[in-house]
Amino acid sequence: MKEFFRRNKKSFAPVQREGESQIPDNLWAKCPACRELIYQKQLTDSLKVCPKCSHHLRLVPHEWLGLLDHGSFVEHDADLWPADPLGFVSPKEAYADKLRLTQEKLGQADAVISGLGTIDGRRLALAICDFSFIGGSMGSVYGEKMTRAAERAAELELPLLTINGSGGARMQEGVISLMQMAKISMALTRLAAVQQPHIALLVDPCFGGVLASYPSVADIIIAEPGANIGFAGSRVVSQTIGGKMPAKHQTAEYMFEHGFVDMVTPRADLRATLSRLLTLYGAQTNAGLPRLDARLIEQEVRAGG
Amino acid sequence: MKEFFRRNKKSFAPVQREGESQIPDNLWAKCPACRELIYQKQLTDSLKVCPKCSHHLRLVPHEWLGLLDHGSFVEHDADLWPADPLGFVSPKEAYADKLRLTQEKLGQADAVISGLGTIDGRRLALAICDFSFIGGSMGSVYGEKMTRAAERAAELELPLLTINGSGGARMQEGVISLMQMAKISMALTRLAAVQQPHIALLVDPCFGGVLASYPSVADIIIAEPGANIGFAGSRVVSQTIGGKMPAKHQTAEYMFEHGFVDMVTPRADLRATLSRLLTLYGAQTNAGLPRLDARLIEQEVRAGG
Amino acid sequence: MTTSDTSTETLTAWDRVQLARNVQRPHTLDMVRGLCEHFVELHGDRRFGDDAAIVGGMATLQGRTVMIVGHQKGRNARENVQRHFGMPRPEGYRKALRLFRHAEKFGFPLLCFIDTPGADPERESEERGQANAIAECIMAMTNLRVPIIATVIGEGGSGGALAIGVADRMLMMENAIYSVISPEGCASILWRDAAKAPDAARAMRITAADVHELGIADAVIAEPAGGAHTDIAAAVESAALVIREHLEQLTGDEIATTLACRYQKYRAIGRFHERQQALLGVQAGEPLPFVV
Amino acid sequence: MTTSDTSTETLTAWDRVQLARNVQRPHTLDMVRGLCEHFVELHGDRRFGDDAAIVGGMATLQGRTVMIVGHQKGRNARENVQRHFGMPRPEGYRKALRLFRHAEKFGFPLLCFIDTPGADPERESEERGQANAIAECIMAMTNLRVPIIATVIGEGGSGGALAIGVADRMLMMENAIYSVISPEGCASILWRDAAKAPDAARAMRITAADVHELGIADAVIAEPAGGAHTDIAAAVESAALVIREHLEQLTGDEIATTLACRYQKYRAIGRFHERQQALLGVQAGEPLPFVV
Ligand SMILES: [Zn+2]
Ligand SMILES: [Zn+2]
Repeated sequence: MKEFFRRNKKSFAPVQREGESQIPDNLWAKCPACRELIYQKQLTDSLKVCPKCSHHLRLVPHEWLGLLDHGSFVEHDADLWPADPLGFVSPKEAYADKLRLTQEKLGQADAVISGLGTIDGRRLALAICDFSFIGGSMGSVYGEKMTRAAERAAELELPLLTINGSGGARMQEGVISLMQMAKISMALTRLAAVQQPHIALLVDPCFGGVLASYPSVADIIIAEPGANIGFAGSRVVSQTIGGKMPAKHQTAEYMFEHGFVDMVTPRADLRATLSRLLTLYGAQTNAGLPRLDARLIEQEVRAGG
Repeated sequence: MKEFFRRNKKSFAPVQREGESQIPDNLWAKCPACRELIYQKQLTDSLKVCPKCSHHLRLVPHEWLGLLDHGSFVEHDADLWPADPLGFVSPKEAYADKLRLTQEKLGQADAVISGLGTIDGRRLALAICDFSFIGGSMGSVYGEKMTRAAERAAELELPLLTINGSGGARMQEGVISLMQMAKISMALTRLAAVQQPHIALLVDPCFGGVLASYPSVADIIIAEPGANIGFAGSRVVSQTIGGKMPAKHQTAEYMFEHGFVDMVTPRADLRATLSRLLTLYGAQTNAGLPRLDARLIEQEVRAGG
Repeated sequence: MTTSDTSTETLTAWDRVQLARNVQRPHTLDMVRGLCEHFVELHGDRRFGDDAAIVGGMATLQGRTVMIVGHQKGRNARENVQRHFGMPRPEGYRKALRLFRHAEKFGFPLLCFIDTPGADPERESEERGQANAIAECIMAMTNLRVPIIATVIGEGGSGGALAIGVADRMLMMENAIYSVISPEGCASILWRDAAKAPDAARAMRITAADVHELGIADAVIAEPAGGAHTDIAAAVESAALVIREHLEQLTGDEIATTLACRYQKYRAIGRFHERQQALLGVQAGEPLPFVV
Repeated sequence: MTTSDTSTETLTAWDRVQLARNVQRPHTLDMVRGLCEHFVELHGDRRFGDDAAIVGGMATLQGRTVMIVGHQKGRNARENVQRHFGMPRPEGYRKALRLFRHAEKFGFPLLCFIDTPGADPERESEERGQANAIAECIMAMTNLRVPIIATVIGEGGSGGALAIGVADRMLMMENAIYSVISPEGCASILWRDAAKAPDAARAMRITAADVHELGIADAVIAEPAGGAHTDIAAAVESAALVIREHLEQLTGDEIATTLACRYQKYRAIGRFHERQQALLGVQAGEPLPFVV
């Protein structure tokens, strides 16, 4: 039922989406940056980093889960499903239809996957955006899952890792989507209160209301090389159709140069960097691994069942 | 024994230095900015603001005391005298000699006058630099008097007003003078702890180690129009001899434009502005005037006697 | 809640957009003049500059000192160039942040006035960290230890509005709007035609009545018939009554209570379903898709 | 205190200045490598830029996580251009400030390494608030709720040094200097000749031994004979021993105690006389000059 493309202790192993047919290794893929044709297997082995131009291709959440220790991930809040609070309809499509079609196509409810896992045995909470789900846009479910991830991390006194690739707020949920910026920030105050870090990974693309809220005030901000990151242009980028592309200056490297990102870390080094950070944050406050509160394990089982 | 040049409720009245012979009103003075000859009386009436070019001439501490309600000032710590901690000697002069000569010339011990007073009946602590005393440079006495002024304000739960015109640290006291930056900052934490404001007035010239410490972290920063204010060049400005003048950009207006000063306030409006600020800070925390602790009054009497 | 029952009730969302953007409406400094005494404007972020698109300072309101922070638009071309049309740059938000902390240090309740098309999107603002500046403001407001009342007096434009809008009470003037994206922006994407902005304005539910019905605005402040710009003094007085009332409520509470309520207020925003796995044919008890 | 009794004891102040400025001396990153494990460098002030003249990050020291902040000079022309000769701009100090707050949030003791000719004095630095940046750093350190150890490893240049130098323990390498103004600057003013810097260096008492004798440095760290640059590993190990010892002392105390001691430590710095009114012929009991 589960397949692992690769197991590399030093970096990480993308995990295949369940039910997805495995792509044969002898297929070719084209790098979206340099247009080079690459063997699928070679691309997989390099964690979807182009061997020719080092372009970091986008990962979907189940691929990001390969950052964690094998078998350590437990998903939470998978039972949250988007509503259509405004009854939003445009000539292009009704929001309710768009949701249904995207859910059926991707086999998931909305744009965030969250849960608990370990890296080198150290537990953490994590939440991962899925850009393939309506541009990773931030609606009520996104906000609620991020909020619960932060609250869970606070309650369990665990670090929180967020992986942020999003076009910004989800306009079909109107001002409710905007308010998710404040809601998630609220929850992060609880994490701060228990002196646990929020580590934000900015991946391609990260824009608008997402960048302008919780990831930009993380304790540690890591960006992937070449990722498009910026404030403006988000609303356009967040939609798959039309619209201008991000400006040239809206990159991870530009953000780093201007002091807004702690480090730009190649994907191959990411797991090692996170592991070291978890060691540093865990050295004083946690002697060994934090243990789960029994009551919470029960809740997790219920929520997960 | 005391003479007042002028009494104007709306602005303030410079107070003559005791024992100083009053300058006859029919003498002329030359504006150092526009070179205009001005009647001494006219200059005094305008609080030493040139009626032609609005240049704000420097005031010495006893003139600044005119900001306060008539008769309200009680000096503190007048019994602090500089030492010569390094036994500093240069071919130009020995520090000990320079101190003695300056003291004799100006009739005061060092570059800061401090105490308590009221503005429109509201009590405050204040400390005033005297640029005429070795460029208002910050040595041990300066540091100790500022520190005591902040501690006294904290103990009495009063606002602190500092009037800062200084070339920076006093190099003849070496690293001891540098450390006064930290010492005064320390004392300000006590003021913050009792939720009383530090209002810093930056006057011509304010440079170097003085600007780079307590005035720049004041709750409210007011600058006088045209005042030379800056970080670099201080060491040179602090000495009366040689050295380049402040750069063109080192002005109150430049500091305001770049966001480092809350307001540039003409001298004629200063007392009203301070009065309003004291009202605002006093509205909630102080119902009416704070009262002196009896023990402290006694100390004041002793210190003042 | 004060709800208006004037003739403006029949206005469309797009009509409200026009009213919200009317340059003759009361702006932040008009509100301050009508509401407070002893206003002292404070300037600068102590980092880089002073942004005229955000104004702030201390004032007294019913004998109590408050901190004011608001977007400031102009009334004519010259003023609007100076105020950058009420679109703050990072230094504007950092000035706001400084004043938030100042208010907290001295225990001054914070009154914010929202009136912006949005944060400045130009390259220079990106370069100086527009996203960071907004994020820090939002984060600071989540647990600022003084009561906060935010009033949308005109345009509530996206993150640029929210940056000074996380509050214990969120009030909206009757003809104010609050939107995650401008109607024109939304229309150009989802209608493929910016001219369909009136349709987008309706679909996004951006009017005060809508935002109140969605549970996000706590109260709607009645405006004079014809809109706030027809009688600024009356509009300001109408707002002042509501603001004073909420301020009185809030200052009666312990700050711990206020903070707990603020948390719950925002914690509760969002509409979603729970436990509907059946939607995709997944039955309860089945392994979850991404357990590895 | 570890005092050296090597041959360097006969060096003049000016000799020490040369040693302190020797580009081959151990710099901050050498100290980190020799002292700590798991170093992760953090970048940026989250305001404007990342200044390579100040480095910082987290590391472990004897199993404990610490925050490191230090000036960083280069060893050659290229490196020194990149590091701006260890002269931080405001964004460097604001990065330091961010890391101070980070250390405080997570309870990491702070280790600072001082090695700068001074803060950058250029116009661009003025424009972005050099004075403010230094002042905020100093202010933050006065009551930062973690233990702080500052070690002057080379040049301690005025306010640019003090900005990361307010500490519970102030240590100096044997050939380090700490000065309110460069010897050249002092000489050009008071000797009217920059070439008299050796005289000014002596007069200002800037060597580690002097600063220790003045009660400002808590300990002097012995260097290898010939100076730290002759054996970097030995020099770093010598410093590491002293730093570890002080860190152990400090982490044993309650933070309230540490803060109270820090206050007293700085409160006591200064040499002056009290009650000598007679100097000017004023007798006790007479009215004071400025009582109005
Ligand atoms: Zn490629
Ligand atoms: Zn003149």
